Amino acid sequence: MIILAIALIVLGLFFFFGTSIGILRLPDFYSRAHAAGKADTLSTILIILGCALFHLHQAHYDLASFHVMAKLFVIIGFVFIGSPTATHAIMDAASAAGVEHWQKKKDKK
Amino acid sequence: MIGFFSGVGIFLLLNIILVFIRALKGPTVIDRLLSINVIGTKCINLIIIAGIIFNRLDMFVDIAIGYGLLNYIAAVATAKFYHHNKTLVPPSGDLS
Amino acid sequence: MEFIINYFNYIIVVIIMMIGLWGMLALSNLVKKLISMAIFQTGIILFYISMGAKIDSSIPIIKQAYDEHHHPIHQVINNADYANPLTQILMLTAIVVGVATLGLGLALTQKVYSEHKSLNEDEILESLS
Amino acid sequence: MIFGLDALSLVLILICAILALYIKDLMGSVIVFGAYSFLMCVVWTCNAAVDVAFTEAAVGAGVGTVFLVSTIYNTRRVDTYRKNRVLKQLFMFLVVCVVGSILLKTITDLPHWGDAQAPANTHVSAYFLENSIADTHVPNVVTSVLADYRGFDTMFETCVVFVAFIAIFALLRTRKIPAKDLTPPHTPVDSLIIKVASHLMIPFMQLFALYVVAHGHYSPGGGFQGGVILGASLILLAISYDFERALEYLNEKKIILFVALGVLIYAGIGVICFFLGGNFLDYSVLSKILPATDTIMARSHAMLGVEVGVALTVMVSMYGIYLCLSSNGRMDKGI
Repeated sequence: MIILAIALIVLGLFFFFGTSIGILRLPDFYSRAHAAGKADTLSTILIILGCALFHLHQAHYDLASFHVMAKLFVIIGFVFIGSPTATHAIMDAASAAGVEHWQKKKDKK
Repeated sequence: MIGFFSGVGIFLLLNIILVFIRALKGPTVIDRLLSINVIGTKCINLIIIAGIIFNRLDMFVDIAIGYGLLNYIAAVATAKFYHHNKTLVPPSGDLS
Repeated sequence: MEFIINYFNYIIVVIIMMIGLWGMLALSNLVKKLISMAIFQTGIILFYISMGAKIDSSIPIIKQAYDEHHHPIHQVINNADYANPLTQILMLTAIVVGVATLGLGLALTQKVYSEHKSLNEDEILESLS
Repeated sequence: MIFGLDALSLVLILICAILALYIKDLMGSVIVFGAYSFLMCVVWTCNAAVDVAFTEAAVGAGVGTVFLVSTIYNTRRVDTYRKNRVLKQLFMFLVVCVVGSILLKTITDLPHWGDAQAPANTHVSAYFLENSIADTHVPNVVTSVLADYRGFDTMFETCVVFVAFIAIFALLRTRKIPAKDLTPPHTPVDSLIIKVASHLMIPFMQLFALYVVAHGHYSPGGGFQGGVILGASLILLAISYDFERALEYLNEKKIILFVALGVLIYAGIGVICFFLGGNFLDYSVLSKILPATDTIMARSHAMLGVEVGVALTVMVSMYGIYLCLSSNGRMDKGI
C-alpha cells in the first residue's frame, strides 16, 4: 500500500513538473492554458490520492481514517469541477479579448 | 517518512517558483492569471502535505476543502472583467 | 548564519513591512497604496504568528481521548506540545477585519474617482488646488 | 512548524510583494497579490496556525481579489498621468531603510523563532491550553479562546465588520443613475459552463460553510471562516449569474436586517447572561434555561450561538460590500 502511495505521489510530481515546464516554455497563451488545465488537475488529483492512501496506511485502517479519505475524495471532486472551469473562464476571456494564436512563422516578429 | 514528504513539499515549491517565473515574465495579464491559478491549485497539495508532516491530517483537510471550493472564484471574476473591457493591453500606458 | 536561522521569520517581517511602508509612502496610485497597506498588515500578522510558533509543537487543537461513554478522559496537557493559541485568535479576527477595512478603503477610492476622475495622488492634489 | 517549506514560501512571498508593487497595470498587480495570499496561507499552516490559515484561504481566495477587481472595474486600470516621482521615491527608500535598520537592530533582542520558553508562550496562553477542556469541553483552543475567554474582543471585532459595512453602504449607495455612465457598456456574458459549474458548487459551498460554523469546536473553523465562505458563495452567484438572481435570495432589506441581527445575537446572548445573574458574556449561567446541560456544556453551547451570530454578520457584510463595490453603489449590475 505504501509503495502504491509513493508511486502515485511521484507520478503526480512528474506531471506537475511537466506543467511547470509547459507553462514556462510553451510559445503562446493557448498552449500554456492547455498545460495548466489538464496536467495540473491530473497531478493534483494524483498527489491527493497518494496522500489518502498513505494516511489510510498510517492510521491502520480505522474508521476515522476512512472519514478523512472520504473528505479527500470530496476535494478531488471539487478540484475536478473547479479547476477546468477556471481554465475555461480564463480561455474564454482571452479569446474575447483577442489574444492571437501562435503560428509557426519566423518572419512575424 | 516525514523526510519524504518534506522533500515532496520542497519539490512542489520549487516547481511553483518555475510557474511563478511565467507570472514574472507574463507578456499579458492573462498569462499571469493562468499561472496564479496553477499556484492556487498547488496550495491545496501543500496544505495536505503539511497535514501529513504534522500527523494531524484530519484537521487539515477542511482547509483544503475550502480551497478546493473557493479557488476558482477569483479566476471567474477576473475573466468576467476581461469580457467587459475587451482589451488585454490597457489603452494608454505600458505593461511591465 | 546562525542569526539568519534563529530570526528568519522576523527578518522577513521587517522586509515585508519595509516594502509595505515604501509602497504606501512613495507610490502615487491609490489602489496600489491600498495593496501596500494589505502587505504591511500581513507583515504584522506574520510577526504575531512567528511569536506563537514552537519547535516540535502541534496545532492548538487538543487530541482528546474519550472513554466508552463519550466522556473525555482527563489528561495532562503539556504547554510546549501545542502552538500558542492566543496570538492566533488575535490575528484570525484581524484578517477578517482587515478585508472589511480594505473594502472601506476601496469604497473611498471609488468615491474619490467619481469626484476627480483620477486615481493618481498628484493629479488629485492638482485638481484640488 | 516546518522550517524548509516556511522559508522557501517566505522568499517567494517577498518576490510576490515586490512584483505586485512593480507592475504598472493594476489588474496584474491585483492578480499577483492573489498569489501572495495563497502563499501566505501555506506559511500559516507551516507555523501550525490552522485557523488563521483557514481564514486566509477563505478571505484570499474568495473575497479579497474580487473586491479589488470590482474596484478596478469601476475606476481605471492605468494611470495616464505621469509626473516625475523618482526623487521622492528615493527619499522614501532612504526613510524606509532607516526604519528597517532600527527594526532589524531590535529583533536581536527577541527570543529565537520557535522558542517554547519565550515570554509570549508561557504566561496567559498556557492557562488557555491547560484548562480549555476542563472549562468548556472544547478541544479546539482557538475557538474557546475566541468565543469564550476573549468574548468581548470578538464581539467588538464583529462590530468593526458591521460598522465597516454600514460605512461602505452609506458612502456608495445611490439611487440616481449618473448622467455620464463611467463604466463601459454592459454586455451580458452567457457562459453556460461557468453557470453550470457554479450551480453545482454553490450548494456544497453553503453546506460546507454551515459545517465549518457548527464543527468549529472540534476542527479548524468557526464563525469568521464559515461566514466568509457563505459570503463567497453568494458573491459567486452574483458573478456567474447576475445581480437580479442574487438579490432574489437576499435583497437589500434583508442584508441590512441580517447584518444587524448577527451583532444582536452576539450581544443578546451576553445580555441574557446578565439577566440570569452572571456577568456579561459569562455563559455558564445559561445552564439555568438550557435543558439538560451543566455549566460546562452551557459554555460550549453558547459558543455555538455566538459563532452563528458572527457568521451571519460576516456573511452579509462580505456580500453587501461586494454588491456596493461592484456596481458603484447602484446595485443593478456588476462585473
